[in-house]
Amino acid sequence: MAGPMKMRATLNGGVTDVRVLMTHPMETGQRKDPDGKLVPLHFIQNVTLKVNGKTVVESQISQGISRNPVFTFRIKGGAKGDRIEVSWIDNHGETNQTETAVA
Amino acid sequence: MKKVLGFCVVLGGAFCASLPAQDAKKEIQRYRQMVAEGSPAELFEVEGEALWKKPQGPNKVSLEKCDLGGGPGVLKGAYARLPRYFKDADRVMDLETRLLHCAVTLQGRRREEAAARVFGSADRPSEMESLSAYIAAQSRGMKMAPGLSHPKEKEAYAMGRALYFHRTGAWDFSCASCHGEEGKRIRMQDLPVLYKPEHARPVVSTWPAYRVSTSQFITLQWRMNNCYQQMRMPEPDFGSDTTVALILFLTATGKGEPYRGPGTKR
Amino acid sequence: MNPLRRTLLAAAAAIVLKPLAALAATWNKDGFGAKTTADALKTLGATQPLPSKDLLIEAPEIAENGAVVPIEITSNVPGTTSIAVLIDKNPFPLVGKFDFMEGALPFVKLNAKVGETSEVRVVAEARGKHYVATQEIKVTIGGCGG
Amino acid sequence: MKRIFLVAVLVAPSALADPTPQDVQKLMQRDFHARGQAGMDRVVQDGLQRLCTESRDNPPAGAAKAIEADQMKTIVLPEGSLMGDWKRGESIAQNGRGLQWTDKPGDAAGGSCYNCHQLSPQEASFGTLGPSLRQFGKLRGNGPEIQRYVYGKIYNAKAYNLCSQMPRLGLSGTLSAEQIKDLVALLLDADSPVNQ
Repeated sequence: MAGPMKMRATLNGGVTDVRVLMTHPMETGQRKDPDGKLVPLHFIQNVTLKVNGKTVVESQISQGISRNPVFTFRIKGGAKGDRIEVSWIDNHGETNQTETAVA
Repeated sequence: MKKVLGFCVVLGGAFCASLPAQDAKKEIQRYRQMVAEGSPAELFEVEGEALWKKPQGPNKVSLEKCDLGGGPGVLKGAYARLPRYFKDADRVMDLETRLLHCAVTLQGRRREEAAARVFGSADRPSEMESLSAYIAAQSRGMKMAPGLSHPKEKEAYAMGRALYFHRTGAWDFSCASCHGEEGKRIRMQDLPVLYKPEHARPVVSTWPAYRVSTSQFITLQWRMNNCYQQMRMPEPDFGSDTTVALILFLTATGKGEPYRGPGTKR
Repeated sequence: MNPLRRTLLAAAAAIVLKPLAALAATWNKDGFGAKTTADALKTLGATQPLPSKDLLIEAPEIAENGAVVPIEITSNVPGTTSIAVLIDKNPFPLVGKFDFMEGALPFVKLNAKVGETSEVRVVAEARGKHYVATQEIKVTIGGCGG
Repeated sequence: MKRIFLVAVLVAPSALADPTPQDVQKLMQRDFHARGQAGMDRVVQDGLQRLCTESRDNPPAGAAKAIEADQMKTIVLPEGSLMGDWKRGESIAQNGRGLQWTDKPGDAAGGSCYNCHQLSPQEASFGTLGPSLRQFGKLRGNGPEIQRYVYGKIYNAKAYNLCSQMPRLGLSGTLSAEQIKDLVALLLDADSPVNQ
């Protein structure tokens, strides 16, 4: 099961900052485990940001993103209480999502 | 003349670039600042909260009734007042030692089982690490004020101070061998002089922490353990009086600083 | 929990998850598999991007640790619809591409792995044209090394 | 009653006097366990460690001289030239492993030199706990006498400065005679990057 996500969305002078944390190993496929075996490639490929159900950012990412990814996105305007959703899917088809309200 | 410092690439090490030393220092500080802003430490708080509330052990109860010093289940400000003396155990305990105590007394777990995996990995943090993240976070903004009035607290503080300056091991080191003189560094890493309050304050107010270089969440018990490893010493027992005394000495030296962790380390 | 309720919940979860997975289907396999910046740029249709001062990179000049290098990108190029981030010296330079729709600002902050001292290259797309900005990031060694 | 209380208060501070190195060692013997190659013998202080702990690294001159002389006797110079290969010396200086409970006993250890010293100009990530050794041979020459000094200092730094923070890299079994010779060359060889 995918590890936790955490998100904050804060309205500041007409712009909403969305900061989202995700638990993921983002394995490059080149790292060896303590037994000397290669750890298989395992990374998030897509991150989607929605505001009140409407997609506003579509991201494609690679194993070059750091382990436990952290992204900040910005939304024009926004109002307190707007529903923010972020979801991801990785190269194994595993997914996770979280949502919060703009504060 | 401006002092020039070079910087080498990690892989290969053949290519070096130069920057004036002062700019380099400023840039590294900026790097640390930016990393701290994007720290995944909070993810461990989420896991820690779930663990705190999860029934475990033969008694099938959670840790929610664990008394961290402020009464059963009181988390707010608890971390900022540790280590401290606990009457029920008749000894001074830091957070992790106390959590182990609660796992045994409340959950009915065997001490060996509960302490079998106290230091986790990037793939799988230990229970102690996640719990520490969650509990420490409940002290944000509160001044660090470990116990220093009970005779056993005073005794532990004095022992911690003596341990700090005690030279032993295969390489004749004490803590002060590296953390003893101002303005020194190991490789590029600045070394805080931890018996001085102005150096201890920013340190004790940001542990436990997420460690960027290993993607692990690390605790003060881990820090003591790893320092002794690098001092070429045998291994200190988890939650031993030795480790607690050192943690109390360091925390007491940095007392008064508002807690702003869990932090981010190199 | 009774079995019926469990079945219903599982069905609800499947309905929620499925459209998300379907939406997230686009992933530039050739771009992310490219071993040079030039090859990756080709897959983005950005072989000759124009240097732009309106494309801002906020990143440390020196990183103590290549495993986590924070990079913040803002595009002030009017009409920006996407931002791509490349680390020239990485084995696979392209680390991310972000498409911005109505409502989002052309901004992203991320943490990237930078294997060795390298240029960070940011390519923005606006009104059918590509723009580029770069910054060098030096990667150093931190502590004891033991 | 009141008087007794006062006496107790006056006595209390002495009860909290700093623990002696013996007290600390006793606690460590209880609280540590052997792991890997790091045995419990390492918790037992030798005379030098005891004296440096007691004096906070400022030992009385007489006692210091006597122990320094003892330490000098531990240094065994190998036959023949003391100048090894500076290239191998450079990698020994870079390596920070050895003697830790995670290190395999058979594996060659490093000298951890860059942790504390500046040496070759190519390596910018160096520590400052010890003095810079840039151009050491250029400034001090590379004759037999300085070779013996450098070898001895690396083998047992305490023979020259009792409470030095530098490990006794030869005496502790960290580095072999061959490895120390390679470090001598790194410091003294005219071709070594240290002297460029």
